[in-house]
Amino acid sequence: MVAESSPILSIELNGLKLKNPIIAASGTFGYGLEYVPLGDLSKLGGMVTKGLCMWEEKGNPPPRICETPAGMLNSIGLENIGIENFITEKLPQLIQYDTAIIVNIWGREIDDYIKAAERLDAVNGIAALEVNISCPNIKKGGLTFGTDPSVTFELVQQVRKRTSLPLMVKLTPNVTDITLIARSAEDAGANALSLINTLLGMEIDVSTRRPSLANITGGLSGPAIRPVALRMVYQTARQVNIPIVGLGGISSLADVIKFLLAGASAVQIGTANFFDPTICWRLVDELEEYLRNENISDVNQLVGAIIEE
Amino acid sequence: MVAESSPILSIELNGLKLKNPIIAASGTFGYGLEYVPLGDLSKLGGMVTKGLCMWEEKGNPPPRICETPAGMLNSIGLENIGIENFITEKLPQLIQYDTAIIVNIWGREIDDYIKAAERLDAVNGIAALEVNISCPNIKKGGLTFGTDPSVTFELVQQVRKRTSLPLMVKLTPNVTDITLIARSAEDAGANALSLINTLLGMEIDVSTRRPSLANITGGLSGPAIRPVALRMVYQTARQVNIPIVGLGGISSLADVIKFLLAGASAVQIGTANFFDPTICWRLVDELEEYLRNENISDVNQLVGAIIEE
Amino acid sequence: MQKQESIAPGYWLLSLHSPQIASAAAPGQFVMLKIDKSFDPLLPRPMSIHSVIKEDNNRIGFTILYKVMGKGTRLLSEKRSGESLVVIGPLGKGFNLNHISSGCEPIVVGGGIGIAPLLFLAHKLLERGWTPSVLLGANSQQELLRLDEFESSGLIPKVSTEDGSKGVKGMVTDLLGSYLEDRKGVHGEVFACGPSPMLEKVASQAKEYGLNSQLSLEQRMACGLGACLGCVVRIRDKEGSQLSFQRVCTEGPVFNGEDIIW
Amino acid sequence: MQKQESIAPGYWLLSLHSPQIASAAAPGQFVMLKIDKSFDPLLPRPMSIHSVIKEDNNRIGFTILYKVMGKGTRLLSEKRSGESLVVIGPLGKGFNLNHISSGCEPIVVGGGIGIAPLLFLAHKLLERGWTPSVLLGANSQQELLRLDEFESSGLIPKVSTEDGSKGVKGMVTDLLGSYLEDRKGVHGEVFACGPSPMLEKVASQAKEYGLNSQLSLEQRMACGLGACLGCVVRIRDKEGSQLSFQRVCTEGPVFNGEDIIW
Ligand SMILES: Cc1cc2nc3c(=O)[nH]c(=O)nc-3n(C[C@H](O)[C@H](O)[C@H](O)COP(=O)(O)OP(=O)(O)OC[C@H]3O[C@@H](n4cnc5c(N)ncnc54)[C@H](O)[C@@H]3O)c2cc1C
Ligand SMILES: Cc1cc2nc3c(=O)[nH]c(=O)nc-3n(C[C@H](O)[C@H](O)[C@H](O)COP(=O)(O)OP(=O)(O)OC[C@H]3O[C@@H](n4cnc5c(N)ncnc54)[C@H](O)[C@@H]3O)c2cc1C
Ligand SMILES: Cc1cc2nc3c(=O)[nH]c(=O)nc-3n(C[C@H](O)[C@H](O)[C@H](O)COP(=O)(O)O)c2cc1C
Ligand SMILES: Cc1cc2nc3c(=O)[nH]c(=O)nc-3n(C[C@H](O)[C@H](O)[C@H](O)COP(=O)(O)O)c2cc1C
Ligand code: FES
Ligand code: FES
Repeated sequence: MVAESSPILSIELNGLKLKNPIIAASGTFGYGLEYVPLGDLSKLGGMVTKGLCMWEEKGNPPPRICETPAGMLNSIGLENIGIENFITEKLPQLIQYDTAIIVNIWGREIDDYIKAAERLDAVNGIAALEVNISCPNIKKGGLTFGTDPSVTFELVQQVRKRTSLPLMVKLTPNVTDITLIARSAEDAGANALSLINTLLGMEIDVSTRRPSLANITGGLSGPAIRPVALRMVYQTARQVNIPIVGLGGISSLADVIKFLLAGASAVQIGTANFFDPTICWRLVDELEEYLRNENISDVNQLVGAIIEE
Repeated sequence: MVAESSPILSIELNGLKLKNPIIAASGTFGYGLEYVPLGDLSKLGGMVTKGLCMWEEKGNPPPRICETPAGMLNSIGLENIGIENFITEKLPQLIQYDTAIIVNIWGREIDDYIKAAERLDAVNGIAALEVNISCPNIKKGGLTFGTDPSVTFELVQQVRKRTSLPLMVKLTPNVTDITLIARSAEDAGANALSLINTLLGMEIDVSTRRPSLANITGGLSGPAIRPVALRMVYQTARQVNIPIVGLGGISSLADVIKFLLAGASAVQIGTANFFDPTICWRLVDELEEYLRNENISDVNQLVGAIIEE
Repeated sequence: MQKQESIAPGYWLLSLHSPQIASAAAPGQFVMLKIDKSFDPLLPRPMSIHSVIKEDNNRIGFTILYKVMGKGTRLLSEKRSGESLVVIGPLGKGFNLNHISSGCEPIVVGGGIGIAPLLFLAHKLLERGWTPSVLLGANSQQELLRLDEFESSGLIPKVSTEDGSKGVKGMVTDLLGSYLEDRKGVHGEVFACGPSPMLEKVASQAKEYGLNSQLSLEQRMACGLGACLGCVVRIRDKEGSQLSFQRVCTEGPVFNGEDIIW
Repeated sequence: MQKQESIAPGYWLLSLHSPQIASAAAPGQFVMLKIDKSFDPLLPRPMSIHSVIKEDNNRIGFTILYKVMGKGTRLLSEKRSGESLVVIGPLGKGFNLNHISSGCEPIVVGGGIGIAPLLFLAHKLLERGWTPSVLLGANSQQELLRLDEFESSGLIPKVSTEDGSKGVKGMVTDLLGSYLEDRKGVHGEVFACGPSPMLEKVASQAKEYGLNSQLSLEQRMACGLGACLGCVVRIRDKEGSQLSFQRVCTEGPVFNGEDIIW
């Protein structure tokens, strides 16, 4: 039996509707415009901007990246053009595309997040905010916001009050129990969760005896971390009632399906954009084809459909 | 200038002397005897046994392993022949080799560790105990011992009281701040620390929609995790005063040197034994050659010798 | 690596030079083959010894017959002669021929790529004076491999294909069923390799007709040396009822059909 | 991938078919080349366009000249013609020839593998009517690459080797030093590529003699598209003193020597 009608690819993330579950991940897709020569942004479920803050951030000194086995480390240091410049220089071009533009925001203290949320709330063309809570909190001695459930709760709650945009809270994997943080974010009013951000790692150049990154440590991403990401998505999906967007090392259709089966309603593609720059577009086609071949009428039927004895 | 005398390879781990810093890691070298056909155990700095407990443990049902990008997952479930069988069946053969035999112990509750330590204390030919605190604590609802500083402290202190053997406490990386756990273990009397154990991960077989491991989740090891391990060794070395044994993805001489530079006094080779079964022996030779070429008279000069601005 | 040829779409025959492995090898044993220096794929792959290569009566190498399944075997199939591969072996316990008497009739049963270890076994049985019955099954005629080699050894395999393109239409276990039914009471021993559902069926068929079966099992492996405990299967204890986990790489890959818990 | 040949120990010349990239390419631009399907190595490697390949006056492909440095380039050197590679490009801003007047004397300076983008540049300069001076340096005669190609375009490179095996014994910056000293006051522009210490020296030499310099920099890259912000170098702001980070892949790889903060 061959399905006559096209399978349904669209998904709903508790207030954020996407035409398909394929989203380009923050920091790996620039401000979107960098990828315009490679494909039509309107085909994608969505895209997340590079992490933005209320000021122009220079970021860390180079070298900022280095390759590791099946992965890479980065310590960009959240360089960005600032929310104002984004709104005036990038957004007008971006909104010409029919895709969900998700703005990733961050700060050094809760007040930075609040200001960012307030500023973006009124802006036309933004589909949702992704709140990156994997940054060091200068008020708490550099401890990452997202490693403490109560700090997470407070941060999300404050941001929640400032905006009616859907909030996707992006969790860090560098914690003992990610489900605790996930529940705090849920309780504080997050619409959805995205996980995972990078694992903290390090590399040393033996010939110079120096760290390979000027910043010494950096974030590990790419296929190497996929098993950790998949486990965290699986665990978290069992502990929260809001939708989950899975990411971490996704580089093929099979990977996309693994994350859906584990409980993600959508996925983000990060590092794979670097070594396979047209992957996001291809995944949309491949997913549709897969659903057709498997006679699945709606992609939502895959979400959480892992089989356990 | 060429060094005339051989470089010094031996190291001292606070009570445990090794002829060189290359140690085969627990669970990846069986009981040592499996690797006898491949090389002379007497050449190695040491070897750690498969994790042993006071009973014969059957372990988890198969499938128990699966490959991931530059890594693998395992959920062996700590299958082992039990300490008594080890002492009678394996140890007599092992002690014929002039290498440090380090026994890895674990339990489901603190009492299991205590009994293991007491039983092994008197046994001839054991160089040290490696205390694996990455197991779920049934008394604490399955929470891993090594994710809580106070549980770590209590466990190590109890074991410390039962044995005069050097204690190497093996830390889990699945924590928010590994240095806190490290300091607890140090305060409780550990002679040395070994890190890292595996990262918790998961894989799904898309064709069957089932987890690839019968146990659903498993431990990620191999080159993929090396940047995380190196970072943790680096961070921990700055927070404790006892020696550190570094492991996690080490698969080449360059990797060994990275861990030494980051602050490890010795290293363990795990997953690499599977895809390069003679690596431990080769690393001993390569390390000596490296020291000679670089005109380094003593391997200890590399320990912590990372250059930072 | 001496040479490699595709013998059917997706099936390859690889010849490796190694007097050490070849001279120590017994049928049913395998090697661990690291396909590439890179970390992707990371682990070596277990592959049965398909036949030994002789020169002037000395064993100088061996062959591997494999099917492209995933990343590792695809990469292997892209290797060309002259490249060197890291291989350790022979590993595991092969088929046990010691306890079978000269009057016994060996029945060799292969499904799909499961014939890989069986050619070497057939050769060994012939060498030791038995003439085994050989039953081979595959999806289609194209995937019925190496019939010539069995025939040139003087054996006439009975064959089945699921699509009926050659031999009996059906499964190799159908062949075995009628074979055993035809010779009720025969004093024989079944040697089989193939997919797990087939082996389960073979075990029960052999048991039904009172024959012992030796089955070559597969499991994912990391070390191949008995060290990682990753490759276990469920086996009945000596006592007969208790479950124990045994290593395919060390206690196997060949197990008694009766002992296996499916 | 059309063909690949070793032109000196450790140095390879790779020819790729791609009318699109070839026809859009300008000297100093580069491509991102994914060496292998596998995840190890993971990231594509940046490689300068060394020359364009023409057929009947149409640009149908281009070459890459590279040195084996690590895992990626070693693997690339093992690829053989017929295999296909994923390449995106041309990327980055190349050398800027728009502002230089016809009376200007281009001085092209290459150190080691740094000559990679310079042959294409020399060709372009000739095409536009300039006859550049070409200064090339390497460790030894063996590593002085592609002299023939410069010569067959009618250029006579001055050369230096560190071991003195060919040309002047010393560094290419020594050559440049005497060259500039010989023609004090010349109206020229320096185009250079090579290791970072060499480029720093070239920048200060050019400045000393009042010339502008355009230097092609290297940095590790992930995307090559300006998206990851991984490849930045320290550049002086327009204001002249403030530090800014600029992307080698997008604002570069060619920067003005005076703007670079070493
Ligand atoms: C003792 C032994 C002998 C073998 N002999 C042969 C042989 O002679 N010829 C041959 O073609 N194959 C043989 N196999 C199976 C062979 O090892 C696998 O097909 C191969 O490892 C698949 O590797 P891959 O990278 O191509 O596939 P992967 O991409 O790793 O996997 C593809 C599929 O194969 C499954 N698989 C992977 N490894 C194994 C394994 N070790 N056992 C069972 N399933 C696995 C995976 O779960 C997956 O579903 C043997 C296996 C064992 C255990
Ligand atoms: C714009 C640009 C153009 C280039 N053009 C050429 C060219 O035409 N021919 C050529 O031979 N090389 C060129 N390179 C350098 C080339 O990209 C590196 O040599 C290559 O990436 C090394 O890869 P690998 O895997 O062999 O080495 P790796 O194992 O990755 O590294 C080996 C060593 O090279 C260093 N390295 C790695 N990548 C880079 C990089 N992108 N830039 C600088 N150092 C690096 C590493 O830090 C390490 O010390 C260019 C680089 C850039 C940025
Ligand atoms: C170069 C780079 C820059 C990144 N920048 C950001 C960022 O600005 N904000 C953010 O939330 N995540 C950032 N990330 C994290 C990714 O969005 C993603 O969470 C992570 O890389 C894991 O996914 P992957 O393995 O698919 O890349 C960055 C990742 C990379 C590699
Ligand atoms: C198959 C397997 C079994 C293991 N068994 C044990 C064990 O019994 N006890 C233990 O402390 N660690 C065990 N480990 C963890 C390793 O000793 C090591 O900490 C981890 O694999 C990381 O190092 P690697 O990347 O070099 O393998 C095991 C690892 C693997 C892969
Ligand atoms: S594969 Fe490691 S024990 Fe069998
Ligand atoms: S390589 Fe990504 S911005 Fe330059």
